[in-house]
Amino acid sequence: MSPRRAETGGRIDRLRTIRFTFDGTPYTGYAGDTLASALLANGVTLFGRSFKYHRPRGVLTAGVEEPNALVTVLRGEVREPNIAATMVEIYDGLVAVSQNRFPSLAWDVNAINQLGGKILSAGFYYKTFMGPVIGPLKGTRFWMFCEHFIRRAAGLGRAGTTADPERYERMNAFCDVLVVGSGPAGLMAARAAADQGQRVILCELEPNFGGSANWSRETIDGTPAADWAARAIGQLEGHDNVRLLPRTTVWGYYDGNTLAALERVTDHKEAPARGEPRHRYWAIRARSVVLATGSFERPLVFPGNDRPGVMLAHASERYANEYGVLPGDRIALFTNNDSAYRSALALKNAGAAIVAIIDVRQELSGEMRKLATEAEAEILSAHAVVATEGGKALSGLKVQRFDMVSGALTGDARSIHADCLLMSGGWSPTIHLASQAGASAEWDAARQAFLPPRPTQKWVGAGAFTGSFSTAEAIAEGRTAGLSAAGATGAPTALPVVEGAPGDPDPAPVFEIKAKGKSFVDFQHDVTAEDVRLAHREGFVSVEHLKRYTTLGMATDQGKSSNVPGLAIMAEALGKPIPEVGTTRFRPPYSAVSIGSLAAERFGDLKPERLTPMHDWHIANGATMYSAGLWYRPMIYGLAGETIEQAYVREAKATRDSAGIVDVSTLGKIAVQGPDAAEFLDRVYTNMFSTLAVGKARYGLMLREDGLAFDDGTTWRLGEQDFLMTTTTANAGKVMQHLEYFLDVIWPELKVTVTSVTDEWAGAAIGGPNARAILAACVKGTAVDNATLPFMGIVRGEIADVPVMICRLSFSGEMAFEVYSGAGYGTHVWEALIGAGKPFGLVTYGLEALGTMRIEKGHVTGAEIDGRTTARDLHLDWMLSKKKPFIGSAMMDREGLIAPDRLQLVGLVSLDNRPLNGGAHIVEELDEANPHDSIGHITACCYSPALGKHIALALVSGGKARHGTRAFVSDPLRNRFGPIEIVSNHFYDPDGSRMHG
Amino acid sequence: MLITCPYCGPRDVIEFTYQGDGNRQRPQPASQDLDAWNAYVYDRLNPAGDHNEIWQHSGGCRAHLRVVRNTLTHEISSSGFARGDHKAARHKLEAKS
Amino acid sequence: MVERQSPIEPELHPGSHGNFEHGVEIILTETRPGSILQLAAWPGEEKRLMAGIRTVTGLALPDGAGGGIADGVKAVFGFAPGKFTVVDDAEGLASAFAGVITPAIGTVTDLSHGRTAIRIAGPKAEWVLAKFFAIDFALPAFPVGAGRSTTHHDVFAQIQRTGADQFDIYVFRSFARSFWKALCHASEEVGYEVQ
Amino acid sequence: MAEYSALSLLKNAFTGNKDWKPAWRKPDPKASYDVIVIGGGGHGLSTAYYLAKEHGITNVAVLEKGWLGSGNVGRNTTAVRSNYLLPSNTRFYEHSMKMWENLSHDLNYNVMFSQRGCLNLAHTPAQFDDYARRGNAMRHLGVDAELMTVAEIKRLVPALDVSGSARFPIFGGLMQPRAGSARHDAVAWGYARGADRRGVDIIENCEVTGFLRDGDRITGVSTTRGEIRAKKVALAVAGSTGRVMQLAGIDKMPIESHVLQAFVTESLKPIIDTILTFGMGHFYISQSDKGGLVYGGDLDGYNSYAQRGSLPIVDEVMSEMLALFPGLARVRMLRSWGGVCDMTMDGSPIITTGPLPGMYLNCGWCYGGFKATPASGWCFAWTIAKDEPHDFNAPFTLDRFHRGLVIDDKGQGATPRLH
Ligand SMILES: Cc1cc2nc3c(=O)[nH]c(=O)nc-3n(C[C@H](O)[C@H](O)[C@H](O)COP(=O)(O)OP(=O)(O)OC[C@H]3O[C@@H](n4cnc5c(N)ncnc54)[C@H](O)[C@@H]3O)c2cc1C
Ligand SMILES: NC(=O)c1ccc[n+]([C@@H]2O[C@H](COP(=O)([O-])OP(=O)(O)OC[C@H]3O[C@@H](n4cnc5c(N)ncnc54)[C@H](O)[C@@H]3O)[C@@H](O)[C@H]2O)c1
Ligand SMILES: Cc1cc2nc3c(=O)[nH]c(=O)nc-3n(C[C@H](O)[C@H](O)[C@H](O)COP(=O)(O)O)c2cc1C
Ligand SMILES: [Zn+2]
Repeated sequence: MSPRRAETGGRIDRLRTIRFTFDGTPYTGYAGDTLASALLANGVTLFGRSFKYHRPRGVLTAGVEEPNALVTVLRGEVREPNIAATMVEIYDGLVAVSQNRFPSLAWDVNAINQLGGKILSAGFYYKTFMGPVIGPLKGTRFWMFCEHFIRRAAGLGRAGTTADPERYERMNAFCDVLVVGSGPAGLMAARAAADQGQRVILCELEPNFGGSANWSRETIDGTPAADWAARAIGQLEGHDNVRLLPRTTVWGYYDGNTLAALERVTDHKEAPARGEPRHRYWAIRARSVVLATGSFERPLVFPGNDRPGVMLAHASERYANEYGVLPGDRIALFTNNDSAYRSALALKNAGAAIVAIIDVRQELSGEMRKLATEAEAEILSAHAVVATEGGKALSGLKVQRFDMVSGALTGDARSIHADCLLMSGGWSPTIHLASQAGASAEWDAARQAFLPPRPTQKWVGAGAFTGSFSTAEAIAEGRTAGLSAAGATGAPTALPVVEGAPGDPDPAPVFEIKAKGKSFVDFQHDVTAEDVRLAHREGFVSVEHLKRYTTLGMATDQGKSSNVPGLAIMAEALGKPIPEVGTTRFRPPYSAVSIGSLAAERFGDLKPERLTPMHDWHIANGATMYSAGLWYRPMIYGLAGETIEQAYVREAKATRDSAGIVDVSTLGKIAVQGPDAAEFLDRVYTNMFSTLAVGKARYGLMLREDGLAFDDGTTWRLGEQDFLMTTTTANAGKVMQHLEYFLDVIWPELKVTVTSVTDEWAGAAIGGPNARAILAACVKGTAVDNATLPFMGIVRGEIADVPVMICRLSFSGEMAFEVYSGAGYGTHVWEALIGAGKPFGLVTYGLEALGTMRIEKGHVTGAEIDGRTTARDLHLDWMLSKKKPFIGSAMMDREGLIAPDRLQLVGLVSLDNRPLNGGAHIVEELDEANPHDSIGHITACCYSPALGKHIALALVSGGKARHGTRAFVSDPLRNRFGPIEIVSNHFYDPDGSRMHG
Repeated sequence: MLITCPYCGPRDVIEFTYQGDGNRQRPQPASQDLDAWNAYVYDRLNPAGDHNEIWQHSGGCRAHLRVVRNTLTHEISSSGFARGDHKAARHKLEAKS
Repeated sequence: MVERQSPIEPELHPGSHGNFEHGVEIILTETRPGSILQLAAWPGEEKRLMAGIRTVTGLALPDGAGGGIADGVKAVFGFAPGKFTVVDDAEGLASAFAGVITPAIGTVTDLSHGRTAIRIAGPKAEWVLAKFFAIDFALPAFPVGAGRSTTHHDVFAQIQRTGADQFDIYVFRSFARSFWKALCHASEEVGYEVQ
Repeated sequence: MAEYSALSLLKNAFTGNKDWKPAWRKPDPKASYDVIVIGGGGHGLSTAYYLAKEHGITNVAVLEKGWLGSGNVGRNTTAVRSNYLLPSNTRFYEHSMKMWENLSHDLNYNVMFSQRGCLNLAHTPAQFDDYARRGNAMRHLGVDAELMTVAEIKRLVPALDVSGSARFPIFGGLMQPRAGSARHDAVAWGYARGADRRGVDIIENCEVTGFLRDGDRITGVSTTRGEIRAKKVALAVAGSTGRVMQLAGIDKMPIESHVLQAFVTESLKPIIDTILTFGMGHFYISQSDKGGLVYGGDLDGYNSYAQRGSLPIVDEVMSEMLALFPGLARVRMLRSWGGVCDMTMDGSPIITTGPLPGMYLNCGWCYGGFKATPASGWCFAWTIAKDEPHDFNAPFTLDRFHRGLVIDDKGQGATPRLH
């Protein structure tokens, strides 16, 4: 069945066959396979198309760094684009499709881009598509026309628009030692730290712990490395101070040793269990971290190095040893270092024929020659691959004599027949997390690699991550790192003994073979060695310019394997050593993370809902709710068939005619308590509160430090040292922070506590000519007549056996009362009030009617106190005490804040009897075609049932002086123009006779 | 970033609200020195390096803290209550050892 | 006596929910204490305030930030410098403190209606809470009796550990329903029971 | 140097692209210049370009401490718009918009300015009215603006969740059709090439480390590449303004430097064809020509020069993203980065002479100065050449704060992190 699957070997489960499809073709694999290994086993070599030239591509790697083999995984309508086939664990029913090709992967029309070749060189966009200077396509039009097609040709996979039905979660974790990576180094570190009794978390991005031990075929303590690793994990599982997280990529190293990791909980399953998240986002705060993230093998840059069938050497070792899959039958290797020899032997042992090992080096060690002999491979030392052959699959390669020092190719090219070419260009430590955490990497000339910087946060490194490429070193460093992270010293017991393949960790400094043909550096983005040299010619020589000009390293793999070759080519062009060229900046995430996981528990639930105590009553009684910040408030209580306007007009009218009741529980409420409470309020408010009698309330205004208006509300004096402050709904949190800041930082000597009691009290405002009568009908324990409860007076009593506090104050301009009860009794009291109001025709009203009545009264709210207006602008200067300083008093008279042409609050009356619009502007001269010279704008408007007119509040330049004059609304956005009269903002009952009773 | 609240211990930055430059001196409430007021309200030290700042532990105990934090590395070298005698309240973090 | 309305009630569904194949690992309850108070001492008066708490409740607060104690009926814990939450199953605790915490010592603020108490218990309580709050719930870091103030985005929470596997969470009443729903949702994975 | 065109591209393709010349020279600094511009970001480079082009002042050096464009011009989310509320801002940014519309031709460099529109989503009637106020303010200054209904919005961005069941359902939106985005790096490179072609010296890896003075007067700068004298020294260092002003002995400014993060997803086929902002938070998004969704949100909220962000903002931004686009949960964030924003006390910029004699100051761009690049350079060049501001930048003084003449588009007062 599987042309390339060995009979035995690997850690796949041959007893469990898995069925899946790729581009609609059904295949089978085994449990434990990745999509890449399973497809390779089925003889599939073509996996994808490159970004720019749409070249056919196979798998290059066996892991997270894969640039070529990107697929889209489908779960019904839900799409997950751009997933590396090397990272997809197959499950029954998996549906994967290839991307960026039309009509099919094998026949892609955009492959024609390859003919564009030299024209489509790096940066070509900047030089063209500017279009004509005149005519209909001038300016940006021509570019936008071209862009339309360019955009469609670009892009990899297609995102879905169907909402993802699965859940994502966050987990906050704390530990003493976080170990990242579970190769030999990570395992040793985790064990050492765990043995010290430390809280340890071990994260491994692969499904299996063990890292290279899973495929290296070395022997540790006399057993195969993979078994040794499994045993080590078994031991760790026994510790209850250890958390093991497989399939968990640590992707971000943030300040304060906070690390972010993504656990792929159910991607490998057919379906998640009940309540199980697809991804879990771990925010790990670690006392210290062990970075044991290993290393990446680098490709070599030579013509045709991107042909399907060309693969990294260690990747083939993984396919052979972990999955029992051979990437080819006749395999050639091309290397600049010793590690490929081990790969050769591994593949030989797995059953492939090794046709040649092409090594750029002249001198090879006896050990390597011995390995080659064991692999029955011909060695071509001081040779290089100069071309590959074949169409969408490799059929052979050409080699030539190569001089490592001069880079010269000599002699005749020899053809070698092979269906797979493995390459090894040396290894780069996986230093991403360390670099994210702070400092920049340091070049090591011997290793030809960037090594991790000195720690800027609390981490220690171990193993290949530090450039120590042997397992013995990884084991020793791992244990030391684990101990040091645990704050312990000394290692009494002996270290495990490793029998590994010999090898020199230092590669030859060869990155590119310069021969005719396209040599790829960044595979996904089709950046060639020539592109790098073009960037050099055009002056884009900084590595960061190189990256941005050519897009080298900007693809989904973020240059994990291509960066070093790219900058080595630039260094050569510049004639500078690599460290002077530097490397581009590493950024989170280490590998791409799902946006769902980052939103985590807030996916589908962005913000909590804030509900008043009477919320359910409102819903049950026909309220249409309005979201105000996090709160929900009734907008109207519409009757069948009513429009919004009909409803609010009815509600407002009924209130003014008889009585209405509104839920005001959302008003910010702050308990201000303590011996200095009155003094504090005097400093905070523009007006005086120390003179307020107990049992009385006062309207107050606050300014910001810069002298502009901040918030307003009433404050009730409940006791000598006990005030209840109310704020606007929107500003409750801000006012609280403002008060706390002054108490804690500026005036710590004041003995005052401030506490948010918004949620303690349910509030109902009842107003209208019959409001008092309704109260009288239901309140016990106190009278509510004018003498007992004068304007701004407060009384305590009971309604329906529940204690209440009643303050007589008015926003609607009617005789009105605010009734406060414990929130748990809110609905009870509300219903009692409504019951008592029945005989009077009491209506419930919502925000619209509330707004209407406040506009009629000319009261200000957030639309007018918009952070740009002063007390004077709002005609609240009468509240600015001259007897005392207060917050903002010193700043409020600066020249810009008292200028006569400032926007000031006015009222407007529509003279054409048509509705006005919020946000419409005011002009002195109407010009519908070409509106200009705005003198202000409407902040709030309504149809006023009391006046029988369409009215508005507005902020108008020099507004007060314009009372009685005519102007126009100019609302080009909604095509509404018409005459208005500018009047005082106090439209209705200006002397307040109604509320004073 | 973690900020150590003297009351609550080290907490994630998500629990805190930044209240800016801690070097600003508010003039006496009755002061008419407009320059001093302007300087207090608008002018900020904005150093590259250690910065003395006020943070509120708004998602925790709600105390205001005086924090010395490096604006280049985000490393915090000290934190303490902003209330009262700042110097006395400030405490070196043992976590730095 | 008029019964107080629970903000959670319509979303409170007694019984077992979620994935309880491996048993129920979480129990959620709304505890509905009669009294929830905030007590605040002026700087330097903390000891006297703590003594007052002992006088009224009989609970001896341990020293130190976030220290607390619970006896199954009453509970008290520090949540901010000089500030304590005191909880009693019975109503009317505020008046008991009236004469004890004088203005010279500090203030008493009644939050009996304003805060909603939710208890989460069971072997996975730490696990579920860790989904919300960026604080360390492990027993050594958060001992029994201790209190913590923290937030999950917009939702403030004061949390007291009232058992090895049990936490009492006090949230603003207006957020209680949303938070409860979120807790239930997060508990589905491990199976939960609402009591 | 050769003009760029389709023809030159073709010609060079036949010669193996061997004949292209550097986009700008790499000269050593001269001993003195007429004008030194500190900062090789968009604004510094455009200032030099317009000094040469509009005012004939070509003995100019642009000093850049790192590689050209390494600051915010190279790390911003490329939104170009002029949809401001307050007239001083709208006039200035509209001037910029008009310059953008001809920029590629002016520079002979395709900056890929693409007028895909910018749509602000409103989620409540009150917010809709607020946007109407802004849109009408724009229309009264001759700037394009339109209100959009939910149905129109759905047609424009089908991936958007416009269902009423969203936590903050979409109520409507304000659209500026002429707004758009540009290829940010190309803007820096195009201006650099344009200035270089007119004789300006662009000097990279040259950090200003101090000021040369004659009494109060600034007479030049000391740099990591030696002392350089100049008749006029102009600062355009954006996020580094605090640090550089400190070198001139001015410790306190109405500015805080804050980090702003930005994000890009893996490359996708076209899915969002405009710039979109969320009204109930701080989220905005567009799609690059390469296919990455480019997006961001709120400032991290504290002073920083680190170009490095914190985790909570990452989570916040992604949550808001999915509130609008629940279909994108399985799309992946590829890279995140940070930039340092020079946040002023009113959120508006400063382009002025002074504050010291011989000094000229351009700063305070907050997180919105990319769109200003042409007009900022143009106005700053004017101000440097004529020693007085142009009408367009006259309101953007340094003393406006003290005088109470703030230009506070957001109405947040002196809390920079809220602008
Ligand atoms: C994440 C992010 C997103 C943004 N999104 C947008 C957006 O969508 N739309 C928009 O209009 N704006 C946006 N902005 C803002 C915009 O990028 C900036 O306001 C603008 O780029 C600033 O002007 P500049 O280009 O001159 O600055 P920079 O490019 O920062 O230029 C300043 C230069 O000065 C150099 N410098 C500093 N100190 C010295 C010294 N001592 N000596 C020499 N040189 C020095 C720096 O290295 C830097 O290159 C965003 C910013 C960020 C960080
Ligand atoms: N020249 C050579 O022959 C050569 C070169 C390099 C490495 N090696 C071999 O590598 C091994 C070194 O051991 P080691 O333990 O240092 O490395 P390793 O490669 O065995 O293990 C590293 C592990 O870290 C994981 N990882 C990486 N980044 C991660 C992240 N962000 N989050 C979670 N997991 C992550 C990887 O998946 C991997 O399993 C030795 O066995 C050595 O023989 C050999
Ligand atoms: C509009 C825009 C689009 C970007 N697209 C990509 C991208 O596709 N791939 C990528 O790796 N980075 C992309 N980046 C991010 C850059 O790689 C880089 O992170 C950013 O310019 C900041 O620079 P720094 O990370 O070197 O500090 C993009 C940046 C911007 C501003
Ligand atoms: Zn705290």
